[in-house]
Amino acid sequence: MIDKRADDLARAFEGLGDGISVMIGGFGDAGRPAYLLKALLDSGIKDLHFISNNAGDGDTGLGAFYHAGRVRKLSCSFPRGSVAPLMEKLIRAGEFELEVMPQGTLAERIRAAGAGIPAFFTPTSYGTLIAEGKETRDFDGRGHVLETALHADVALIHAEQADRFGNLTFRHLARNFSPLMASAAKRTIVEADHVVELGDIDAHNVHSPAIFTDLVYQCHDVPEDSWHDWRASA
Amino acid sequence: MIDKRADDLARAFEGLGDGISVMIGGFGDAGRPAYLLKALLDSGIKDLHFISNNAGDGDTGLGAFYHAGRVRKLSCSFPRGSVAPLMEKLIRAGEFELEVMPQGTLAERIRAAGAGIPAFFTPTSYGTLIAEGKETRDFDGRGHVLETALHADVALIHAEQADRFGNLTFRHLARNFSPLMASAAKRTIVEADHVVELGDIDAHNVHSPAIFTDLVYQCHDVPEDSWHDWRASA
Amino acid sequence: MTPLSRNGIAARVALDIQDGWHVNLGIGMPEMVANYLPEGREILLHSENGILGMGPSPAEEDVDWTLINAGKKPVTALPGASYFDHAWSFGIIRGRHLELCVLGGYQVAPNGDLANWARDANDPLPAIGGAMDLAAGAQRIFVMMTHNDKSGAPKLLESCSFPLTGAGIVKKVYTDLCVIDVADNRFTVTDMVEGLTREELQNRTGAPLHFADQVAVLKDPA
Amino acid sequence: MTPLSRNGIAARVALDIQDGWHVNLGIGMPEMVANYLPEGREILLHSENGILGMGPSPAEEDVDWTLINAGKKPVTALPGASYFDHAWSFGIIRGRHLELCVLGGYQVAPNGDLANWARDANDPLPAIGGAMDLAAGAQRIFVMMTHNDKSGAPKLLESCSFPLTGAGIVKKVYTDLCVIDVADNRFTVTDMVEGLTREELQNRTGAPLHFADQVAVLKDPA
Repeated sequence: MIDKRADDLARAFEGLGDGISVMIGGFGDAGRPAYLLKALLDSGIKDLHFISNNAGDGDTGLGAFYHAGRVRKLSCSFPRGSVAPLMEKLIRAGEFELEVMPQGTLAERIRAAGAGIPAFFTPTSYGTLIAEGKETRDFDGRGHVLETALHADVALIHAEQADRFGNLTFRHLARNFSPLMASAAKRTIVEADHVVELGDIDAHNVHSPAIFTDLVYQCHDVPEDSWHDWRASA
Repeated sequence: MIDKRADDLARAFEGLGDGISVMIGGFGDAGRPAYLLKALLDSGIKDLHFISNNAGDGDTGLGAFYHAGRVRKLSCSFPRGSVAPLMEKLIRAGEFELEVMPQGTLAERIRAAGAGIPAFFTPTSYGTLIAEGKETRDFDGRGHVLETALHADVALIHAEQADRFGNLTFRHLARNFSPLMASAAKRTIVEADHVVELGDIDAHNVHSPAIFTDLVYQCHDVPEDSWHDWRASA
Repeated sequence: MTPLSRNGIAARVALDIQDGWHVNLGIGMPEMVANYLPEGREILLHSENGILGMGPSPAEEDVDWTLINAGKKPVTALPGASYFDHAWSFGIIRGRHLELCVLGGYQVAPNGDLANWARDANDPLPAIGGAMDLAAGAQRIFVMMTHNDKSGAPKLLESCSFPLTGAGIVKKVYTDLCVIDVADNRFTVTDMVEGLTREELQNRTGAPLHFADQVAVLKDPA
Repeated sequence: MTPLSRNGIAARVALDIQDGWHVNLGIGMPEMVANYLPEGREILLHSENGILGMGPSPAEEDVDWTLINAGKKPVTALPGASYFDHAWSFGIIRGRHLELCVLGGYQVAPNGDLANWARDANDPLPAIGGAMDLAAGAQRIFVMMTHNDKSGAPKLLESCSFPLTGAGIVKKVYTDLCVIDVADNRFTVTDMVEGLTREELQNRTGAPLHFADQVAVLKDPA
């Protein structure tokens, strides 16, 4: 029997240690897996390599990890938000590495990892600073840059619905990077607003098919205050 | 106002002439755009380059075009079916060119065309006859083959539902290549079982977004006999 | 001489958006263009976070934080909208399906180069977002910006000194002072605000200006 | 000595499919494996034309020609099935998400090479379909075929003479006579039908056979 539903958050990161790469679904707050991020924070795992479009804000969610000194590297497209000054300080101290790339390149590199494509050419960033040192090639007279697949050890995903096989739907624009990340990580952990019965999600309208999902948790709100536990443990 | 709905089939191929490349959605009969294929046959356009997973069967649908001597080239993954002997005869007579590639490579080349990716590496076909003469490269110790985007002048698509913007849904596995082809052709022509009102298709469950669609026709059955008109015109 | 307000620039850009176009409005000032889309034209707005057919801001009680634009502001979905993942969304961008993208700009050069993501090649926190994909992928790039920066320095220059977003991609520039066609390696002014002389405009610009045979009066169309 | 029927081979293959696996069954004989999936195991069948969670053939009155398998035969969708386009479907294949693919075979060699798409490099109508993607992408490839071709010639050979589908990818071979592990550049027999001697089996095979310490009796499990 295939039953990916789980209760015990300890299972989520079982067998994983410091230094893992973690993809985090979401664009801004839409599709941000706050419940699982809190579980990751509580797990104590450090030296994390985050792969996330946005850097995070404040000292909750993603932001808490910078404050707690738990992130070694961030791969993203848009390192803005209120964590920026702290990130800058960490970079200058040599304690943090930032890899910034165009958003479409980030998405396509993740999609490529899930789809078994090790590398592709894209016109994006050709002729810019971002392309420096990269292999380039002309197609139809236009310059293109070679980019490689971006894999991860773990993906944390927030879904609207999930069934026991791990089929997912997303609300409005909470979809964004999530199906791509689900396909690109060795272990895909899902929090869902609604854990539903098999067949409740119409086969036509599954947004991320079961095969990419490893674990499904019922999502719960994370009290604002609880993010600050890192202060005690830091 | 955006209204892609059309009645007059003459509009479908307006301004297009002999030698065009035509992507044809469908896998077997699932998602095969019979109504538009008949319109293409009636248009008299010849020297066609078909891009279709399957070669076709019998002397209706795709098959009619071989009998009528209207296809110059077929790019596909699976040239079997009852048209095979005729295709073989045409190939030996030098009147027909066949390009066969792995099904996933066909799909990914079409997807790449729609997504602005001019070329990508795939592990599929490495070390086989199909890879001969192609650029190869190792990634993580595995051989890969460079494949390029496959564009077309026209895509013919069968949808279950279409609205006036051109948003599409597909029934069961009639989806297959269709959204990819819709994105990869200069002109995407759709036949739909149901032409519906704007908003009837939930934004969450659009299978092919409006931006790829150019024309929407209400689909009608094609009488079996009518395929044989080519005999008169040939 | 009265420069256009930001709303005025937005309204002027909107006039040049044709019926039936699929358009991405960049983060910041370009977002305002959505408020001025001309009556009678049906224009589908795309946002890189996965929507085609984006509508105006919702009433406060209807805000849903899973329905936001690329600038993370709440929006709505029009009838006929569609949602898709980031692979499709950037496939739409990179695959040249959008007729237009309107971007903000730090610097534009007559060869069509645009700089809009970093003011310093050594910026420790360079924020690219979707701009480079839009620059490389949209069929046309319109840039919307103030003619001069806060210190009065020109943003239209012989060549960009800031890191490029894209090379040779800008088709038109809309500022608070004028509208400029970018083609054939030169800036050609097509619209100017009233009470501004060509010499004054040239003085506030860091590259030679050419002028169309007919230069229209640029005023707030709203 | 009674060779296994095709159904018998299918049933034997099915025994080796683990609970929870996502499996693609190739066109032809492998499709029959679906009829023998062991009770108590939940196995999700994938078909390259865009489904995960494929069910058995429908009753005749329920046939829907938009719901077919890769062999174009009518199928059903189980509760919990999902449909997707060909880019996702082959992403699942090429991205190594399937635990298993069962393919038919023309020839298999001890190095794991498989030929199953053309009997002649100059075949004017070579039919590849999804086989090369499956060969390159699935985590494991099991091959299911008769031990000898219609003329009695062996299909297990020192090296494949037909054009390859994939190089070094076969993990197990199931024939009407035996089950073979393919590893370390050799064939190791793990199961044999009753009444067949090792010498007879070797005589019907075009490459040296090794034998497991315990060779199980191969019989129709159905």
